[in-house]
Amino acid sequence: MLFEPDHYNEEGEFVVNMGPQHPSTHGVLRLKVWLDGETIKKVEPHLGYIHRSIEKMTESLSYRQFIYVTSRMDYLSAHINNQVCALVVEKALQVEVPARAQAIRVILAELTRISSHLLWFASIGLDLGGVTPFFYAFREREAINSLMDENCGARLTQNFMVPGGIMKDVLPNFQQRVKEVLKQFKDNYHEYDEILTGNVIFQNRLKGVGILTKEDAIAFGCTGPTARASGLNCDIRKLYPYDGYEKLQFDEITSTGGDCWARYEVRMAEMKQSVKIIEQLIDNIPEGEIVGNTKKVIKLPKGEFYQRVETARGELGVYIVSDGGTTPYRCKYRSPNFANLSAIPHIARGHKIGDLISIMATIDLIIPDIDR
Amino acid sequence: MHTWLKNAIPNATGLLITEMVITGVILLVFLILLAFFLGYMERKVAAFMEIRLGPNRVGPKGTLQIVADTLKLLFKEGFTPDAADKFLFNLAPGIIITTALLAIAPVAFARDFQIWDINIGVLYISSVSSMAVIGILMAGWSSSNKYSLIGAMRSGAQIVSYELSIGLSLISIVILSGSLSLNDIVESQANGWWILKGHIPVVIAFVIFIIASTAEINRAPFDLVEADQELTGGFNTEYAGMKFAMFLMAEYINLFVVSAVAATIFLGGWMPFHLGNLTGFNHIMDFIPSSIWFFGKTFFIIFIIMQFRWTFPRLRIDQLLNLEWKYLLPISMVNVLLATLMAIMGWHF
Amino acid sequence: MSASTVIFYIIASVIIGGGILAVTSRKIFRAAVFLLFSLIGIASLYFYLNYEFLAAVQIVVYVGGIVVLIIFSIFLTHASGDEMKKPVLWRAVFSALAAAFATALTLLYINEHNFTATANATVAPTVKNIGLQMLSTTQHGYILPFEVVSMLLLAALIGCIVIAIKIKTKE
Amino acid sequence: MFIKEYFGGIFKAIKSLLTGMKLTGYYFTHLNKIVTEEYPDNRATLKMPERFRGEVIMPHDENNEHTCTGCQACELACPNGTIKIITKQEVQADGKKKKRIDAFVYHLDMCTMCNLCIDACPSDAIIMGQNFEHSQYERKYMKKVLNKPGSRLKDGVE
Repeated sequence: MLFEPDHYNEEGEFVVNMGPQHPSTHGVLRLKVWLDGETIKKVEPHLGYIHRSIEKMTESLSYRQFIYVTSRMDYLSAHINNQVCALVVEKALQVEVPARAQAIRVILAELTRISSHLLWFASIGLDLGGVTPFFYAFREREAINSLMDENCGARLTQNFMVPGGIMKDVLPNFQQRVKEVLKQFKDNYHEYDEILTGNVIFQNRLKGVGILTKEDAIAFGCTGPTARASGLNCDIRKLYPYDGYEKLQFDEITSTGGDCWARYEVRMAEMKQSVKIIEQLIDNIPEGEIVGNTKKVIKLPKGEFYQRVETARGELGVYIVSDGGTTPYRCKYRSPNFANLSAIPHIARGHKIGDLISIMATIDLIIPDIDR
Repeated sequence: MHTWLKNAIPNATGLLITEMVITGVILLVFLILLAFFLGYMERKVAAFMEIRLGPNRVGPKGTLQIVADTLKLLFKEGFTPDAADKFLFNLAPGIIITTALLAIAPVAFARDFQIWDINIGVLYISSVSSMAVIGILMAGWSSSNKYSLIGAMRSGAQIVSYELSIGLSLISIVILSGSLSLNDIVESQANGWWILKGHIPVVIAFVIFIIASTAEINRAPFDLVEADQELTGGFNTEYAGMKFAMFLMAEYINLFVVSAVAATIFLGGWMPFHLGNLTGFNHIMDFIPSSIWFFGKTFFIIFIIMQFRWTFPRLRIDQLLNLEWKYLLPISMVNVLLATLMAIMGWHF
Repeated sequence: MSASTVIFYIIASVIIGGGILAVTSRKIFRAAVFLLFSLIGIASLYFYLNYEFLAAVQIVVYVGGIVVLIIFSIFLTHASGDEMKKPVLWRAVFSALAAAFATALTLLYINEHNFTATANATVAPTVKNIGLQMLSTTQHGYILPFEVVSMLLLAALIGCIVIAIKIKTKE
Repeated sequence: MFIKEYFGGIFKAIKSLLTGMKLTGYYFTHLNKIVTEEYPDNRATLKMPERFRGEVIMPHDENNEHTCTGCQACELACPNGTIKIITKQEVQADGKKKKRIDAFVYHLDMCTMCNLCIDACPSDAIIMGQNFEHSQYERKYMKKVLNKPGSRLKDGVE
């Protein structure tokens, strides 16, 4: 025997690497897990397996170009990522975005949110061992993706934003298609409840697992549904409205549980809120221009600019330092997943291996967004 | 057939060996075909439940897909990890498949068609199936992989504890029918299957048996031993090629065995469906061959177990043990008492 | 040599071979597996003698219960993969002597005992029979051994728990 | 009280499990609801939407003429350096030398389909094609020259 297996470290702990290739890490996240039997003693996330230095790349891209790299960060919220970049440029240039462009942006952003949450719903079922919910959720997601495909030109990385508005006007049948998609979603929503939400095994897997208190959520900088499930009001759409969210009626879903079940319920309810937002807008998309008054070559004034949006996973901030040129001097993204990931070692301690899977599934990590 | 062979081969040794070889070949061919069919069935069932089409490329309606898969597995490298205990690593699939094959012996496939009419059939099956855990423990330990080891540890806890409820739920029927022989149990259902005789303990025992045997053969939602999302495949993480295929085959044979046992004990085996005194109806039912009855019932239970897999998420290890020790075991203990009372007092619901 | 004799010798060699390998193997896990083979061999010997009930019980108790417990407790010790040290020579010699002595003793007794074939018909192991025998308090009843065995198993269970439990030292 | 809770829990659990099995059973028996598309078989009917961004193509008319002037606006607009335009001097009929494209090199493997080159093009010489089957065995096949051999600039386009 060339290699004597060394299952235990010096202190008699069982150290297991989960990832970078592991079926439940949704990507190349590596979690080093110290185990005592089945119980987790310590978790240590290791990053950097998919680092593409997007922030550094941005420094050599013009303000029209840098938007589209961000599609590759949180690829499930690609549209919203693009939106924050467009917004920061608009904020710096103080360009007025036409109302039509704003409405379409919001509709597409909320569709992106639904589609992202649907993928999360699909994968949480998959992570906990039930394969079937995956296909039910993907059926609806497919409808949203086809809609994106028709209007934006791509299914996942829509690349539909330009500084000052949107790239093209939507197709004439856009309203009707969105209504169809929403109807399909609402008709099939009860199936999710039947196959997963109501299931006693599923509930027991999530309830009381991975409790993140409100204080911890603030301390770790968690945002999005993860923090809202701990009772933190952190919806950027409410706190710092952009693109006309202030005119829309919707609820910020919060829960006080803080456990995996609360996170699950918050996300499920958020999908319904997104439907509500789209329904308010879809019949009153204003007519008019789709791109505001921007020059062909954009130069930002000297200074620092920050803009944040609410992606499907939390607060995405972009911070740009401009020296007055055509490219940013420095660019920094405050990505939601990085902060949310930092909470995992804390809340996973003392749970079982299976619970780590449910915690990761409900926090809904997108690894490229962590590494960037 | 025995008498015919006896005439053909006068030598006792020759007779024994010939009989053994014939039975073995027939059984192996049957079980390989069965595993093929169950593999295909599982894919189709899963696909239809997941609003998919399932395999439909190889052969008509995809029926040969599983043959293609087998060929693929055959040509894959039978990889043995360097750090593995090679002797045990290669032995484990054999042990698992042998125990799966052994358990099929006393099952009556049709009227008077049985490989081994052992008079303690129920006890034999439960004893042989308890050996399966050894193979899993061996596979998990000898792979020298941490995930496999955790999987093996889980299997030890899981299978040993679920065996109790299986045994107790079988015992309640043994008490009611008064015999350990599978043939006698089938005969005792001539006037109605146990599950339809209206005995409440039997229904409870049936439900417990289905749940516990799903756990015993490591199928979802009790597939903690494999648990791809947690343990990347558990005890069979390191296996590839034909060795992995043997695990897969053993799983399907086990699935068939537990379903066949459930069908025999609770649903009357090859016994046709009879309704009270309706002679005409009963006659029509008798006209259907007994093997069709047996396989019909068996595949009904197989389908239910497959539906479990494609509907439910997986349990957590402590929940799994809670389910056994807090729910199934106490209920089945009370159930056995109830059955005993019924048998003694001659009650009939 | 008839077929049944061949089968008997095959079974016997499995039992003896398994036993010898179990004591000589220097890997504890392998030793447990060889012990398993030996026990399965004994069970098949019972099957060979048409003594099915005992055979099934042998498998349930020893293979399904005891060996699994042994393997499980091997898992719980951390050094399950290590090779054990070679035994000291005088210990090996002593063990061999002890084994030989026990064999001789057993053979002696077997030789002395005059085996007679019973003319009685074999008792069918129906549930009723088994139950009556197990719980009968008459001369050939098994109530006492039954209870003693159950006590033994309980003790084994408790012992396993005691071994497996980790004493938490206060820091 | 405990007994009631215990059995109530069991009852609820079984009910919730049966609800799920009812749903899967429903789909098992309703095969007309299957949503799978049999992809390579439905190539004939599969039509990507008009706006789908599959690759950059350069349309040529029946006279093998395109409208690319070689102004390199797309090359500048591209974030990834996907496009490389190689120009040459061509002698016109009136004897004047004009800049014309020799090769419009397009590296498909670097393209992110962001549509910026199309937006930047002043003469609409390039558009997005709907082809999405790009897989190749070797990387060199991903480098494409968009202008067809022997093609020339359409008259009147400057």
